[in-house]
Order: sequence, then structure tokens, then C-alpha cells
Amino acid sequence: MVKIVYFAWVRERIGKAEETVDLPAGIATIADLVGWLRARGPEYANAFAKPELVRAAIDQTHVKPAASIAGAREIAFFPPVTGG
Amino acid sequence: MVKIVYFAWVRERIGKAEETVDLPAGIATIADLVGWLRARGPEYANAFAKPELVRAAIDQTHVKPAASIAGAREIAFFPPVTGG
Amino acid sequence: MAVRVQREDFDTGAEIKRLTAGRTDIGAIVTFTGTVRGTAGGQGIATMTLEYYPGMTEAELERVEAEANARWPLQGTLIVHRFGELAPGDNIVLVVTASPHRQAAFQSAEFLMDYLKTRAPFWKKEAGPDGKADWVDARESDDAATARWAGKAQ
Amino acid sequence: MAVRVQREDFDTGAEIKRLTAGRTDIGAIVTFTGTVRGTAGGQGIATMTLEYYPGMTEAELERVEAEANARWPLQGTLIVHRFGELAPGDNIVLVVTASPHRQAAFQSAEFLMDYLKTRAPFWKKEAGPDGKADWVDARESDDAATARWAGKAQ
Repeated sequence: MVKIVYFAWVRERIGKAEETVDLPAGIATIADLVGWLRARGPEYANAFAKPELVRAAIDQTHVKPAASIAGAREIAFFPPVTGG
Repeated sequence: MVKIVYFAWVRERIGKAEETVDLPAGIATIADLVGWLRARGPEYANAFAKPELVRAAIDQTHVKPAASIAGAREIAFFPPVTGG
Repeated sequence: MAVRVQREDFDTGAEIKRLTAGRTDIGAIVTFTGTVRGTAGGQGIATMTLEYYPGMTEAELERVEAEANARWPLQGTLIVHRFGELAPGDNIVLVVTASPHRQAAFQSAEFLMDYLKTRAPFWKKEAGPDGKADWVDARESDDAATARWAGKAQ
Repeated sequence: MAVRVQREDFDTGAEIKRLTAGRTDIGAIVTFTGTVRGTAGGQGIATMTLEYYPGMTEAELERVEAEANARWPLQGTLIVHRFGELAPGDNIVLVVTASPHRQAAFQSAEFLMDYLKTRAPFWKKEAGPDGKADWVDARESDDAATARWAGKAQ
């Protein structure tokens, strides 16, 4: 079980701010997770249509797509930040 | 007749903030004026002991020692500024 | 050192007073106040809405605040950033730095603002007078402003 | 644009509000507040007394303020400088700059402060706890800070 949180237009496209999911075996990295999410429905496919535009954080630290999600408690997806 | 004003330690050494003086013929520049003032008394000699430490302005504009004082209404002498 | 992410407005004058009250060792206080402009790219703005990542955003701001304190001799720093729906003229962000030296106060405030404008986890949505709202894209010129601090000696 | 040389204290927050009230075109406001430090060169300071040249000082400040407005796209500038006897912790000088762009607001405020600290017609006398008072000498490092603006392109 891992908590996933979404922000800005990623949140709007998916239609939820957070969810807790049970990941199947074999989902080892952020990129794997993105692929798995995209297959969950059109709203996810839409949010991750251009995965290079979506940034990720594990337990509130920025990570690359190749980062391992082993042991993650909270995974976040969001657009590039636009500051204040 | 020309008004002369003094600031900071120049003022303190001379013992007055301003005075109006009648200049003799032949006092044409700031340097001439400094020489004339130095001869007026020990307080002036003390204030202008190191003339290179005293700055001048004519009608509120910075000038060099060689500047002509012809037509000046107000001549100022003061130390290098020390800002705020 | 203090970081606050809040919905409420802030008062720059009050924050300066709080940071400097009773102190006689500070010589220079710099503040930067960022406000919502009424136009962006030639288009009118009715509202700007800021979203953030509670927890991560504060942690990132504290990290960059600590970095500023490590780079410059600072006696006090404050970052306040608002979230939620804002209107033109509203305050968005406040940075305050205090130092014995004016250059350190200026440079650290500029460093913090370059970070806040480019790397801080905030997302901006702008709505026009017609109510049409769009998320703002990240800007490259701002990234260049932040990049110049990389490896810069004090 | 406004310049004031005054004995009274100033209120940075109130000055920001006055400069920005009712405006929605400003994006960035930078303030610099200079305060009296309780020590100088390792010596304690009891009071600092500032003298200026009424008329000339204001004219010089207005000239440099106009120069800042010519160099940077500014929507508002304010210089307030106190004179008379001040104590540690007291405000000395305030500069406020407002611009659509944060770099312009920062750079112009730093430009104005470099000028104020080195070229503005003010003279400073510091008295120690023993009452012994001395006029402060001009500082070379500050002149270098001002010199870097000479001929600098926007």
C-alpha cells in the first residue's frame, strides 16, 4: 500500500488529490508506476500523456523516473513548479 | 559678498556654520579662497590644515580646488562624505 | 530563520519589526514583496490561484533558507508564501533578510527569490476576466536566474 | 519618485502601502532599511549623529533617484534619510523600489544604497559609551561598491 498524491493539472486531470493503492509485483520504479497508472483509465492516460512534463517526489524529495519506489510511503506527481 | 557654509568637523573647527564675507580682489578660485581663509585665524588654519581632506561645493554642486568662484552665491566646505 | 506558507495576507512592516525588535547588531534589512500583477503576457488577470505541497514545500523552503544562512552572514531570515486564490494587487510572497552588511542582505534576498520563483513547489493558475483559467508554464529565464547561484562563492 | 530628509523615524510598512496602494501593475517591491549598529570597528556606539547639507543633499538624492529611474523600469521609488542624533537600533535610511520585474527592483535598490552609503552628502559622528565623539572617515570599500555601477549597462 502506498499513498499517491497529485497536484495542479495532474490532480485536475485525474480528478483526485490523493489515493492509496496496492501495487502489483514488478512495479519497481517511478517510471514503472507511471506506466501502471496510465493503464488505469483515460483520466490517468490523459494526465500522463506526456510523462516528461510530470515531475515526481518520493516522501517529499524530488526524484527521477528511474528512482526506486521500494519503501516509499508517499509518492507525488506534479507539473514543473511555477513559483510564486 | 558671498555666503560660506561649513559642515561636520570643518564647521566644528571653525566654530561657525556659516558666514558672509567680502572677498578682496584676486580671490578667483576655491584654492585661492582656502588660502585666504587659512590666514584669517588659527581656527581656519586648523580646519584647512590638510586642504586635500576638505571638499568644496559652489551653489550646491561639487567642485575642484581650481574651480572659479566668480558669481558664486553660496560656497560650502566639508569633509569627504560618509554616507548613511 | 522562519518559513510560513499561509492563506492569510502578511504585513511587511510588522515582519521587519518582529525580526529586529530589541536588536542593535543589525545594520541592513532587505525585504522583497511579490504582488499579483493585473496582466500577464498582455492578457488581463482576474485571479491567480496558488497550490502547494504541504510538508514538502515548507521543507524545501527551510532547506534553501538554511543554504542562504550558510552562504552569507545573516542575523535573521523570513520567508512567507501565500496559497489559495489571490487578486491583482494582492501580496504573494515576502522575503526578509537581516545582516550587518548591506551586500549580504541584498544578495541573500535575491538568492532566495530566484529560488522561490523557479524551484519552490508552487503551482500557479491564472484566470482571465472571462473566467477561463490556465495553469502557468514554467519559465526558462527564471531558471537561468537561479542557475547563476550554482557554485557561486560568497 | 520621492526624496525626504527628516529628523523623524519612518515606517517601512506604511511607505510600501503608500507606494503601492490601489495599483495592480507592480509585481516586485524591494526595501532596504539601514539601522544604527551598536558597535563599529569593535568599539561600542552610544549615539550616531548625522549632519547633512539642506538643499544640496536633497538635490543629490533626487539626481540619483532620477538616474535609477532612467536605468531600470521602475514604477515607484522612495528615499528617506534621517538626520540628527540616533541610537543603536534606530532606523537611518530607507530605500523602496517598485517594478514589474524583481531583478530591476533589486538592482535599483542596491544601486541607490551604494550611492547613499558613499556619495550622498551626509556626515556621521559616532560617540562611544564614554561620550567621546569622532567624525567617521570615508571608507574605500564602499567607494568600490559604487564604482561598479559606473557605465554599467542595464
